[in-house]
Amino acid sequence: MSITYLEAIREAQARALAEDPRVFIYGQDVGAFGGAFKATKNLAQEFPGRVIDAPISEDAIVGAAIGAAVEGMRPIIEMQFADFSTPGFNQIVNHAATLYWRTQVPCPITIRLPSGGTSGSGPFHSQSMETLYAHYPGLIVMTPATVEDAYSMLLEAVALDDPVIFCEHKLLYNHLKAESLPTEAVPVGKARLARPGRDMTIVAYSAMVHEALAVADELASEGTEVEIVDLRSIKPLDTDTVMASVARTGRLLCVGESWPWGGVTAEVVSRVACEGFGLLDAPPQRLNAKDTPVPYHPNLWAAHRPTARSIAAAARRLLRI
Amino acid sequence: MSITYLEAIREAQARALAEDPRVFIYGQDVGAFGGAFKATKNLAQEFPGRVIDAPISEDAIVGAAIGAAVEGMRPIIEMQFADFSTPGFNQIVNHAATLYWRTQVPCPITIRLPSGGTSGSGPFHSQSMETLYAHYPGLIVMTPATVEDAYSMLLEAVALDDPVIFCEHKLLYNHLKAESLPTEAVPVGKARLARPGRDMTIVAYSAMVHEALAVADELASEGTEVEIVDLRSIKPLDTDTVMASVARTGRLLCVGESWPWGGVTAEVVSRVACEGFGLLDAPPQRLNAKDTPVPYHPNLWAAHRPTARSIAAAARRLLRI
Amino acid sequence: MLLARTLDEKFASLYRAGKIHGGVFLGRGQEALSVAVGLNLRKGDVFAPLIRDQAGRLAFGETLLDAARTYLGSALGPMRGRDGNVHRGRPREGYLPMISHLGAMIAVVNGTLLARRFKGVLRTVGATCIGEGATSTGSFHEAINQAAVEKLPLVLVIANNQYAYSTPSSRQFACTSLADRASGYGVDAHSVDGTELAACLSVLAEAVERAREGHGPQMVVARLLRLCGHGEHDDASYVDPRLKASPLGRDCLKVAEQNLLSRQWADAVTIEGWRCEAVHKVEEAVATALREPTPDPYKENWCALASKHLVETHPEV
Amino acid sequence: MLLARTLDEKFASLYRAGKIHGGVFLGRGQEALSVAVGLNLRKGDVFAPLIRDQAGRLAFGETLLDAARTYLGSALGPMRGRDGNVHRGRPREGYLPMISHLGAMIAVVNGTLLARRFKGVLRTVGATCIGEGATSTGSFHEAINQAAVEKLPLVLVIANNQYAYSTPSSRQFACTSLADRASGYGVDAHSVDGTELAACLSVLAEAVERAREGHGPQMVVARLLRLCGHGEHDDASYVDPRLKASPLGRDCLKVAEQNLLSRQWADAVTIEGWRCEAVHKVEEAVATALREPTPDPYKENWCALASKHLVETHPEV
Ligand SMILES: Cc1ncc(C[n+]2csc(CCOP(=O)(O)OP(=O)(O)O)c2C)c(N)n1
Ligand SMILES: Cc1ncc(C[n+]2csc(CCOP(=O)(O)OP(=O)(O)O)c2C)c(N)n1
Ligand SMILES: [Mg+2]
Ligand SMILES: [Mg+2]
Repeated sequence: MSITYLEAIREAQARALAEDPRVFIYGQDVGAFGGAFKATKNLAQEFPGRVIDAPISEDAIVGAAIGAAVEGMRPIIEMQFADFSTPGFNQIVNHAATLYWRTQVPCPITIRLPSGGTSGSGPFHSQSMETLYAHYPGLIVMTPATVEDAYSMLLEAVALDDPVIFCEHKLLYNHLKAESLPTEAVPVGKARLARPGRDMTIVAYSAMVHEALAVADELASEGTEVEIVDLRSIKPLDTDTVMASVARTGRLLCVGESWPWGGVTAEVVSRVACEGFGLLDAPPQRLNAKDTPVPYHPNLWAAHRPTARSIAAAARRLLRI
Repeated sequence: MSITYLEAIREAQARALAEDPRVFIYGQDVGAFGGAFKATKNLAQEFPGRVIDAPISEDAIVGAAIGAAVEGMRPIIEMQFADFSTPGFNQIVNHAATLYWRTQVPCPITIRLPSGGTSGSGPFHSQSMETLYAHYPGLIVMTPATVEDAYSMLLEAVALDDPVIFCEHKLLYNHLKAESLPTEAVPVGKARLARPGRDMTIVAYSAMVHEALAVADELASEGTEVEIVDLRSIKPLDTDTVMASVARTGRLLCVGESWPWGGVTAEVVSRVACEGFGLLDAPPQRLNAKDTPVPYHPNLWAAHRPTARSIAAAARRLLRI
Repeated sequence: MLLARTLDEKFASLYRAGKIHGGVFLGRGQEALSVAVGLNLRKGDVFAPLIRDQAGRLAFGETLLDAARTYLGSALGPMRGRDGNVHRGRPREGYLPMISHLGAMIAVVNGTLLARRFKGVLRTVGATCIGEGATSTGSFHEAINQAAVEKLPLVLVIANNQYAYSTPSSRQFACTSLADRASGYGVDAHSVDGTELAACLSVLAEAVERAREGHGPQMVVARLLRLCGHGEHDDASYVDPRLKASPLGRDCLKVAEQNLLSRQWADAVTIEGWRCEAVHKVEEAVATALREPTPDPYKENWCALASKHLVETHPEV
Repeated sequence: MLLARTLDEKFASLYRAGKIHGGVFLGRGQEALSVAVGLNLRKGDVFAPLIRDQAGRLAFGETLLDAARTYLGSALGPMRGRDGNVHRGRPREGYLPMISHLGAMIAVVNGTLLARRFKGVLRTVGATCIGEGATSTGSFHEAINQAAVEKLPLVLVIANNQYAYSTPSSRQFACTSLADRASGYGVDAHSVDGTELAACLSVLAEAVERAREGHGPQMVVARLLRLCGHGEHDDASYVDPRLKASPLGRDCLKVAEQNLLSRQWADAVTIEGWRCEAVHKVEEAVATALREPTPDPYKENWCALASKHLVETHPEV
């Protein structure tokens, strides 16, 4: 048996629905149709009345989820694309994220964002929005890079008492496969050592973990051992694991698929610079997408985001310093 | 004669309206009423038909500004509070910010955001949203800290061919005064040395510049000379001026009023760490607001944001390292 | 509504005395409408009031002390000084605390009603109030349409008080009456003169009843005039004097009193007694709140997550 | 509309052949409505089409080459490979390129009309199209209300094609007809059978004319059925067969042809000739676009600002 990242997301939702009567799913085309990416395939049939098609009203979708959560439900919201969460942005950051702090009443909603670039998708179906949501207090932001994490973190997202932004990468949906679903998992908030190495640390998350792993393979054949830290969740961000890795390697390259101003790479690098300055044998480095919208054409798209190639170049440069 | 930060904003708009027939102002209560903060006082009377009251429709307000800009106008949008730009977020980041890149047709709109915390305003009338807008490609983000900059940068914002997010700090509106309006100005994109010093650099922007200046006074009396860099615009961010200062002082503390995850302090610190690692004699440091919504009560509010007191403590600690 | 007016006036005078941090927003002229909403709801119903709903809040069961504590920043209030003035509620009791972004509460009420449907809780309704200005928000539209599609027992009360801050209705919408919007959503509409308590009570009773009986969302549109500034910082000098002189400009409280007197349901002495009682209660609540501790930043846990183990710690200074 | 259908079909076959990156979205069944919009606009008017408006685009003056270049990612197209498929336009010519976020174009059209009013340019109109699903967005509401308040010459064309992706209209709104929304905004409403070209032409002519004459926003609601998947990746197996069999399910192109034939305005041979000509033109445009260079990332300036001097440079790797 083999299971994809996308199937893992479906299975996690099926299990959450089966085990917890408080769970329901709400989003555009998630019902009988099974969702734009089929992440809710057959769930409406298996759980009648609990997987609900929404109008094209992201603000009201999130708003209703908040109200349901106040009443003790645990809604899972699917945005059709991460990019379309902007009309729901206000309810997410100003309502869901502030509710617990203001009232001590938890707001357990999970918002699934099909994220990240795929070739030919263009500026409005490719965005990585984790930075925006991580900036606001009151939200947890998960960025699973593996089939196992897609499954176990989504279950944990639903179980947590806080609003969770669940960034699932569209490029991994069907390409990434595992043998089976995990039976146990690293808890949310802990990063994962995706590959041990002693010469430098690459910190990555979501799809970029796989680009980084390819680089590690490549550099290994040249005798360089790259350690890869998969952040898993970017808020909370597991600074300890990052720091421990940098303590071993002395060199840090942080890679993100989002835009260069601010974001995960800025946060990771500045934490290490502030709190682990003495661990660094060389200046830390960042690699991000370019500072333009995500281009439509595959030629441009491939050059816009970091890839194994550009990561390898950055890694080699860092090793030379 | 003496002029406040708020009056400077009004005067800049009056001048823009007078000098350029393409300029108009659109926003809630900006007309006869003169705006919630009186930043457009008398402008509707002085420029009949060019200062227009909008319905409570931030999405449509920004949308209309984009359309007008396409037709060659230069709209100035007032959001009643920065916090209320969230319903207009989508049009700003996905439409205004992408238009030039997609079509080569410029989108010259200025969006004024009355920003930042004031005592007793609470979670929804206190936000600093510069980080969000700086993350997206295609926007310029200005954060004036002085009366002179409020005036000259707003004029430059209107003159620029790109969408500008103009973050004006509400706390400075009436407190900050200057003798007169400037006749020349540092161009946008350049930071300003707000105070020279040799022992450490504090990088700040907007209202935090004044907290930092107070700290510099305090430490000067103890014999420590703090250099203060006022970023003026956070995108573009003048890395050169920051780097030159750190080259002189060897020590960097970056202060921001926004939340701790990501943001200006992360961007500044990580740029210095990546590109100016060798200039640092001690780990760089950041100081941000706490990671909760902005509290209503003055007691909590004063402890939530960085103040001269907490900045001084951070500066002293950094000097001891 | 007398109690609400008395409390509002107390807040206004505390504001003038510099005793209140931030803004003060009154319901002056809107008490009849607001109280009619609160009175027609039952325990178990959901209520999401807005800035001018002191009367509805009290009628729904808010205590004077909750209101005073929030306005005065007592650490013991429901918002513990984290949020203030009209931004208060007790979600566990079906009393939702507004966020400032106009239009945002409607969909949240929808969500509570959806949850009840899931849980099989029947015959509860959710009511929320909004000004005519906020009908221009996208949130308003998405939420009422959502309620209509789900046929939720939502009562959406629109107070057309002629102004949104300084903006007259003519700059806010171009339809004859906002009630004309109802058919475009497929929901029921009710119009009412918001200066007449009796009319408000009966129209709200009908709207709430119809929602409870399963007839789907009910939109109530009331005509009235805001008899105060937008907030107490605003002198409202822009309000058209003709509107003030028109029937819309009548004070619903005075109208109600006149009614009581003319129908001889109460005499002047009784009413004066009620007034004294209201003042007394309000003074008591305010005095209590004023004596109470304000929030202590050193005791504050600065923690926005319920999952305490996932809170990030930032280097202390 | 024949040309649009032919072009759409070409794109569909290129998609099946794996020659197109990303999605392909057809206007099948909506050509009569769409072409009626384009044909009733003049040079100087503004048009913001949506995903199913190939016919309207061509009628408004888009060249086949612009369409082919954008779908095929030619570096010479109006979007130069930065954006693709239906996301194309030439703002300088009043032809606005849609962003994907539904509802966002309406307010932008309003803005162009406001600008013309400022500039004293009279008697131009702005038209934009939208699906019934997108009427549920807050953007739709804010923008049509804005147009009504400003009394702008906006023509808002709603194609109720019964589905938004897989979602039937019953899950999208609860009113009888979307035209019932018009009175709630104070705008004129026009309803039309979208399968009948002649009806579309005359209704759009009237709506555009009324807007041009200063009667404010005009809402046109057309009934029809999407005769394809949401995109070419979608087999639309969820579409109710009864709808397909109903008058809504008629193919507007076939209906128009039948009409021509039965009225003897054209015979089968003539129509076949038109078809051949359309195929020829489409093949030519596609062949040209296919021969052209694709964008070169090394020549790309990666610059999102018009103010080149303010572009941030990031350390090169
Ligand atoms: C989305 C949003 N934009 C702007 C504001 C600022 N604002 C607060 S109250 C108000 C006027 C509200 O008018 P209306 O809805 O008529 O209510 P009223 O004050 O008349 O009761 C405005 C513009 C806001 N709270 N939310
Ligand atoms: C704000 C927003 N949410 C979701 C989407 C995803 N989406 C693209 S097209 C579509 C369905 C549109 O349906 P309708 O408006 O009826 O137009 P049609 O496709 O039927 O022509 C959806 C949900 C989007 N583009 N924008
Ligand atoms: Mg009002
Ligand atoms: Mg449709």
